[in-house]
Amino acid sequence: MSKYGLFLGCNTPALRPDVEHAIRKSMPQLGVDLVDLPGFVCCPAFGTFPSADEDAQLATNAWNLSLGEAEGLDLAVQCGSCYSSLSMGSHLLKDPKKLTRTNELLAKGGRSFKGESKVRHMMDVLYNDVGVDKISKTITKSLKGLHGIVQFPCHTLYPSEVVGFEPDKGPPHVLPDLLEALGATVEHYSLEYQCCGGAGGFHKADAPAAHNFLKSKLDAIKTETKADFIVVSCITCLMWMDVQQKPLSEAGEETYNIPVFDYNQLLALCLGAPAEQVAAISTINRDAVIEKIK
Amino acid sequence: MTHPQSNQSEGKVLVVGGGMGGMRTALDLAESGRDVVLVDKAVSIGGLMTQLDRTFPTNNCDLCTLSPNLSQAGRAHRIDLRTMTRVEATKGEQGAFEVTLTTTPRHIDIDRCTACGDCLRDHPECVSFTPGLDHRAPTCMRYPQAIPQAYSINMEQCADVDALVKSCPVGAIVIDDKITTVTETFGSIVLAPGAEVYDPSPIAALGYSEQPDVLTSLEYERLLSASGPTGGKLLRPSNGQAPKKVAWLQCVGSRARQADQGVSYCSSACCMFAIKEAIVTKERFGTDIETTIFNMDIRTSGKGYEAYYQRSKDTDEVRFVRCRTQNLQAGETGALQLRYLPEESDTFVTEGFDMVVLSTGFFIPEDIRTLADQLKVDLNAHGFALTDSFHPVSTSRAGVYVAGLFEGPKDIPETMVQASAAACMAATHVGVTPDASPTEELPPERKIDDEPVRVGVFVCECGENIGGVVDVDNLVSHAQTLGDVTHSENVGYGCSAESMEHIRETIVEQKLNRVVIGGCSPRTHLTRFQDLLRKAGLNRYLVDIANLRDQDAWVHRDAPELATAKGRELIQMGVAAVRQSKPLADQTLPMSQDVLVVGGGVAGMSAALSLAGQGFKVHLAERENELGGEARNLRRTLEGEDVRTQIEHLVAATEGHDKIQVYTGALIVDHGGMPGKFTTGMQVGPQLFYRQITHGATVLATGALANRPSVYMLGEHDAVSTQHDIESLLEDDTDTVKTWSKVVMIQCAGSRTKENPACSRICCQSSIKNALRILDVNPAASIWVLYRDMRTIGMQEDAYQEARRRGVIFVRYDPENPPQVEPVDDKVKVTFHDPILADDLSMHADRVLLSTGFIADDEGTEELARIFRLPRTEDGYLLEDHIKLRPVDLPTLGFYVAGTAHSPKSIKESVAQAQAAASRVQTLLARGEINLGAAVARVEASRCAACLVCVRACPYGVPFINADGNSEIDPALCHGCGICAAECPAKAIQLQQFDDDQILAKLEGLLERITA
Amino acid sequence: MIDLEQSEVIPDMWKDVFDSEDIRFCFNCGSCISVCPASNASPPLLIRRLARLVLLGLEDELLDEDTPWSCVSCSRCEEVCPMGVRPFELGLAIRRWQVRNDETRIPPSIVELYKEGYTQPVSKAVALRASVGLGELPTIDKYPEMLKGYQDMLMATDVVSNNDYMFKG
Amino acid sequence: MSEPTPQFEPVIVAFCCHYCAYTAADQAGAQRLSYPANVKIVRVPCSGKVDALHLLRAFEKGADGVYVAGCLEGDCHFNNGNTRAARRVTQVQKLIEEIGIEKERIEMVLMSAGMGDRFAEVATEITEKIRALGPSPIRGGKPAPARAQTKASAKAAK
Ligand SMILES: Cc1cc2nc3c(=O)[nH]c(=O)nc-3n(C[C@H](O)[C@H](O)[C@H](O)COP(=O)(O)OP(=O)(O)OC[C@H]3O[C@@H](n4cnc5c(N)ncnc54)[C@H](O)[C@@H]3O)c2cc1C
Ligand SMILES: Cc1cc2nc3c(=O)[nH]c(=O)nc-3n(C[C@H](O)[C@H](O)[C@H](O)COP(=O)(O)OP(=O)(O)OC[C@H]3O[C@@H](n4cnc5c(N)ncnc54)[C@H](O)[C@@H]3O)c2cc1C
Ligand code: SF4
Ligand code: SF4
Ligand code: SF4
Ligand code: SF4
Ligand code: SF4
Ligand code: SF4
Ligand code: SF4
Ligand code: SF4
Repeated sequence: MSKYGLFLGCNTPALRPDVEHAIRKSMPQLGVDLVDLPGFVCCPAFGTFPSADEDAQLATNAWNLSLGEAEGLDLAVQCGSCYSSLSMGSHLLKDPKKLTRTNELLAKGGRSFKGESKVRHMMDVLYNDVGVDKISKTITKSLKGLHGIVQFPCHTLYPSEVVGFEPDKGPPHVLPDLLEALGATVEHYSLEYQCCGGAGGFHKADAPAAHNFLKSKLDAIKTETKADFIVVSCITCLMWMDVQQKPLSEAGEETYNIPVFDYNQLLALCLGAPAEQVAAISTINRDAVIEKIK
Repeated sequence: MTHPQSNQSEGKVLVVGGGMGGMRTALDLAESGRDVVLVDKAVSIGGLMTQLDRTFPTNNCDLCTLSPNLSQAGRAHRIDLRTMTRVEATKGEQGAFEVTLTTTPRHIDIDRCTACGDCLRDHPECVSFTPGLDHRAPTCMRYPQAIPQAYSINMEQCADVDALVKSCPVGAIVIDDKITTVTETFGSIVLAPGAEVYDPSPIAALGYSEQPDVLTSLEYERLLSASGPTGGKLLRPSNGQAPKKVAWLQCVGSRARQADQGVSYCSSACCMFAIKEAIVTKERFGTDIETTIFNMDIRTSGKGYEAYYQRSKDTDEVRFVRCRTQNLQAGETGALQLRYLPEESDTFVTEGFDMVVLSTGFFIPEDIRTLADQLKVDLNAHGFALTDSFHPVSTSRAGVYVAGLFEGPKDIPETMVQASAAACMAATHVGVTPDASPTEELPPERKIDDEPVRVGVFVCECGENIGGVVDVDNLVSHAQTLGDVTHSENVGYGCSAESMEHIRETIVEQKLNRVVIGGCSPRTHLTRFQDLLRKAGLNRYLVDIANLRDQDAWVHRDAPELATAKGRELIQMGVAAVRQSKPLADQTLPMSQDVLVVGGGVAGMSAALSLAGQGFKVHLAERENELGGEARNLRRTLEGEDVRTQIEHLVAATEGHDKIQVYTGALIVDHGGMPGKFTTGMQVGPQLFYRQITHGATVLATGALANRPSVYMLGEHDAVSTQHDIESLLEDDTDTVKTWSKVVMIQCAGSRTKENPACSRICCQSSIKNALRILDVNPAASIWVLYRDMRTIGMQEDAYQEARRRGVIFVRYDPENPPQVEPVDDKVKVTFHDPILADDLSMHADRVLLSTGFIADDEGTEELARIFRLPRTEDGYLLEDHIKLRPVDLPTLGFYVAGTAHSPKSIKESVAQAQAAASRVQTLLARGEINLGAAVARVEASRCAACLVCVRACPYGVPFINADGNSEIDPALCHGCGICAAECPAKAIQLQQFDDDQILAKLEGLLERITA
Repeated sequence: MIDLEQSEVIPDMWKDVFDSEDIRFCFNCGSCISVCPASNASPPLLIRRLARLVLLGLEDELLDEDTPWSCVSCSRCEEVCPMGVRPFELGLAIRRWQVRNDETRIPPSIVELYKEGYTQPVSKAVALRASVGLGELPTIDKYPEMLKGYQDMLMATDVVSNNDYMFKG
Repeated sequence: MSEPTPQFEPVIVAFCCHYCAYTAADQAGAQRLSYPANVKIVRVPCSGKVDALHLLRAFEKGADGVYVAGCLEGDCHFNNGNTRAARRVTQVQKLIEEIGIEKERIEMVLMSAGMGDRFAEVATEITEKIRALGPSPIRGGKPAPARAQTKASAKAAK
């Protein structure tokens, strides 16, 4: 049984708690114990302290990391932004000067950080700790007959010097492999590795451009694949791809209604968890897919 | 004639690596009378070149030009070629290195193997002719001209050894071939192990490992190549269709700092080879194919390369986009989508391409670092052999030299120059040995003038190769019916040692005086049989081969009767031709061993010293009153070497050498004679005293001029000067430099223009050198470099990046919209456009430094070229014989070029070319007398109508109308193409070995039974 | 036309913006922008242009740039930049520099973060969480001494202490 | 389709330059490609060496077709022998036409040393073409060969 500090960030618990519930339901069944971290704060998101003050950025990163470190735990993270922010923080804190300065600040809040606690993405834990074999053996229902495409969260891929958990160089395959372990058929298409465009200030700066960017991706999925659903592993990707299909459909001739799931939601469903708890909140109706999970 | 020698020991030279570089070195050494052991770890030699399609800048293949030389030289017993061989260890020092060499077993006896391919056909699992060239086409043939023409066997993969052995009809397969290790002594060593090509898989964004239509340039070359996986058809690996749009991405694996993106330096050759590939694509596969090259700078600074680049834009419509893109995605239709923002534009483009070629650069693999380690040779930070400007091919270990890619990234011409230079240096430790080929043992040539023609016909069965298809006995009996044939027989394997001896005996016993071999291709076997005839006491030109194997049995296996009938005709043709053949004498000339070097700059002095060091008497003519040339105006090189001190050393050594006669204030006034015995007249000194010199060879090292164009207010405003002008200021007057707070450098001032089209090659690195020096002296200075392409090739790129690190600002300008310079009191105002900000910028500069580069010494060389009758390029540089293969030889035998007289280049490159010229001179003079072969054109004066047709037709300008009013062809100059003979309306010219009688006789032999 | 004699030019501005020499290696190659999602915005986010403004020390122009804020933090640029300029981090650094020099650039979310610890109402989403069968989380507001410690810590950073009026009350 | 009458088997002479076309012919052999046995190769140092006289003599002696094979454009070992040869072939085409031989019976082809397949392809194509044309008038006796001979030789000597 492995044990991690569960770092949830802001969006998941506040806006998509069904994903949180899916995590809480699925991971322990696969032997991953998750421990809550009292007093956790925002990772901090890149648009906050990282855009304002590096000291505050690293202090906040270290605040969260120190909560795990105090328990002797690494952090398990689902949101791509949180994962990336915390990983970047850990990376920068390898610089002894920065670590010292950060500890000066942490001391004011009564904490300290040695740099021991690591940041792991939920998919990293599932792939590299649990393993696809165990997943396919443990599930009681499967996605057999369903076609899915994968949205790779950029934050889990780049920069590969700082983040990532693919076992080898070359095209990423952890997420597709995990999806296949659930019995789904994974399809590939031209814009597979394109960003969803949902994070940061892109849509604030130019909403039509951000929409078009997503549209190109959805169009490619529609014309090139038989996808029944999109699977993501980042709360930002999930919300952006789920929520924006409606305005996109309203604005143009094309209609988009491709259900979007977080991987843990599908995993929990395959482990028999009730959809009302683990896959309840979405803009695009997901019932058709959920019904087919047998 | 004895060869002048200094204190050299007997011995031989070890050349490691048999690519272009190693081959050239070995050939030069062999031709200059040294014994060479040439080792290559691969199964056949040729290196990278064998994998390329056509090579720039001539866009042709050239292997056919180089590889025959090698088999020819191999024949001279001077080059001991050992493939699949590596260096294990070295001991000792210059003059007597003890080297341990290990050869892995090939399991095939090269001398017996006839390259029939039966073993490969029957046992493809363990026999290879191609050492896995291309991971996408593992079975393609390496190249048709492979040397040795042999296969290799991996015994471990062989399931049935007995069957394998039996598959070889000549018994060439050796089962218990063992690893052999020998230790030999060498006087000197030349390293030419090349480099490897970057594997782009780590750059995931470029999709190389996923997308079949993303190729490296080497793979693309294989695709274009006739011997490649597609047989020379340009097809997309993904779907086998012809591409309509191809993109090249430059600098893949080069010019990077980030881990995994490759090396930091510039690989130097890839801009040119991408342009070449684009041009060849259009030329061969349709002008409607769109070709686009994505780049940051186009680095075409070699001789003629700038024109090549411009032509590719203007004539071939190759498109150049300034942007490094790493956004490659497979599009819906299978096309590869590239997204980019051209530097000149503000609109993003997403464009589909059918193929994307990655211009991957060179790096030194671990394997070669190990080799260097064994030889105790120092490497630079990137693993290339460490050399310096004044010793361009000398490694840190005395007696060990380097050439080609292992010295730094470069193209073929530069490799060839270094290879000859390395040969020159290696020769300093090794004496000339008498030719080991047993000339003395040969019987005298029999006089056959009075003998009746007696033709012997020997037909090979070559195992099943001929005998399995053609009825050999039928050919033998048919031959007996032909006129003058007095002997004919089936000889089994004609080229086996036993058969050769039998044929020799038969010739002697039967007093045969003409021989026809019914065998394989004369391309591969003619010299062997010519040698055999000579051994049998006959002139070597009395034999012909009927190509029964490659051009008959092998191609008509399905129609044995037709093959036999054709075989009869081929024998008829052979017999008819030899009946007409006459003994021919090879042309010879005695040679003077003195050398004239014209020009006393770095190049001229280096060439003179190299030659004098080898014991040749050198006459060095310099038109100025002192030696040193252009380099006297330089103080430091980019690498920090002290040029002035080095030049002083060179001048002292040259003037002090007892074998060098220096003439300053010398003016060449007349010239005549033949290669090997030229006479040149000059007027020397203030009194214009006339001297005439006799010399066997001439080196031209007359340099080029520092350009001083009237642009950007040069000469009109004190704040404007050239980079050259501040060389001394930077050393001697740093106080002035400290007053400059803003310096603007303008690149390509007067170069790459209509008036002076060439790139001056040295001025990009010069400006970096000076920028860094200014910052040393005055760290607060703000330095701006306005450039068109930064051409900091090879390791110069490191300095370029260092300049950026230290804050120099680089802004590209477009030649259509060049910077403007206006006076503002004691400063100047410079206005220019910045494509990155898409805005104009202006500033007041304390100093504007123009990178003015070179201009050919048009007047000087025009006169000289006229006197020596040498051709020049359009922009006034001397024109070499072959830009790639013979970059040092001028088209007239006996003339060589070195330094900037050839094209703009650095000191290092000038010295290398000077040493190369010295090597080329030695290859010529070592012959003592020139053997020009027999295939030369001869004019029958009585038939000549002096119509000048031949004069115009000859590609080498050999024929001339002599004092008697007839055309005359100097056999020493004739290349033997026969074009003049074909053109001459009076039929006054015959090309020996291929004269009309022989060709017509062949036709008659073939056709006589048809019309008769 | 930018007249460098008239404009505000700060030669060493790059040091103030970025924490390393890496930025000076940028040779405007365009790799970063070729992969950048936010380069699709109008005006496009063009790291090579921002790097140029920083290196030239053009203060006014850099202060006026809104584009650094449209980055989606995908870090693709960082992955592909051959020169190791770390463009994404450069973009963040430019934001921080703008924040330092122009308080109107301060992202309002950091005030929320200071006050609540989160950018979203994590502790207030009780009903939504209950609807999917989840209870409350051990959020920082439930540990007042920890929240105070967190705020004390932030108060020691420049951006908070220099603009403390925004964070108090 | 079955062939009712026995096929006409033309005699074709190919002048091949040593460096490219002759090597390509060897290459075709090495790759075991097949082409009609009608083609007989005469090796020359350079396609530029092939003289109008040689070409005409081939016809005179009864060849039904003749071609000159040289290196690809720009690849000539001797700079431009192949372009000269091409020009000469065009001249001879005019000449033979005047004396009543179809100009299609002679042509110039280009190939590189590695192009074994191209060699075989060309040999096949040309054989087919000449076969379709039928025997050379000189062999078949349509125009008077004697006159044709003298006229052609006279032109060649000029
Ligand atoms: C795609 C591509 C296209 C090119 N196109 C052109 C072009 O058009 N024109 C042009 O001028 N240049 C071109 N070049 C560059 C050209 O190929 C090189 O300049 C040239 O081949 C260098 O020759 P070399 O002898 O130094 O090395 P190589 O050709 O690499 O030969 C090295 C030899 O050494 C042997 N060797 C290596 N290590 C050992 C060892 N330890 N022991 C024994 N033997 C060893 C190797 O087997 C090999 O045979 C191109 C290069 C590439 C990659
Ligand atoms: C502006 C500039 C900057 C440079 N910077 C660098 C640098 O930083 N690093 C570097 O490595 N290289 C540099 N170079 C290049 C370097 O100067 C040359 O490579 C080198 O000097 C060439 O030497 P050379 O012997 O070929 O020619 P030259 O030095 O030009 O010597 C030719 C000699 O021949 C003599 N001569 C000419 N015609 C005749 C005749 N008819 N009869 C008799 N004698 C004749 C001339 O008087 C002269 O002495 C630079 C060159 C220039 C122009
Ligand atoms: S079968 Fe024998 S002769 Fe033929 S290629 Fe193989 S080893 Fe050489
Ligand atoms: S700039 Fe240098 S490394 Fe880049 S493609 Fe050109 S030659 Fe190669
Ligand atoms: S000479 Fe004769 S036996 Fe030798 S390889 Fe050629 S055809 Fe075969
Ligand atoms: S400045 Fe000189 S070296 Fe650089 S591109 Fe121009 S001419 Fe070439
Ligand atoms: S072409 Fe013939 S006739 Fe004319 S000048 Fe030359 S040799 Fe004499
Ligand atoms: S044979 Fe060729 S090289 Fe010799 S003179 Fe005639 S045309 Fe010139
Ligand atoms: S990829 Fe790097 S070097 Fe290229 S423009 Fe962007 S930041 Fe500059
Ligand atoms: S991290 Fe920002 S700047 Fe970099 S590619 Fe992504 S969106 Fe563009």
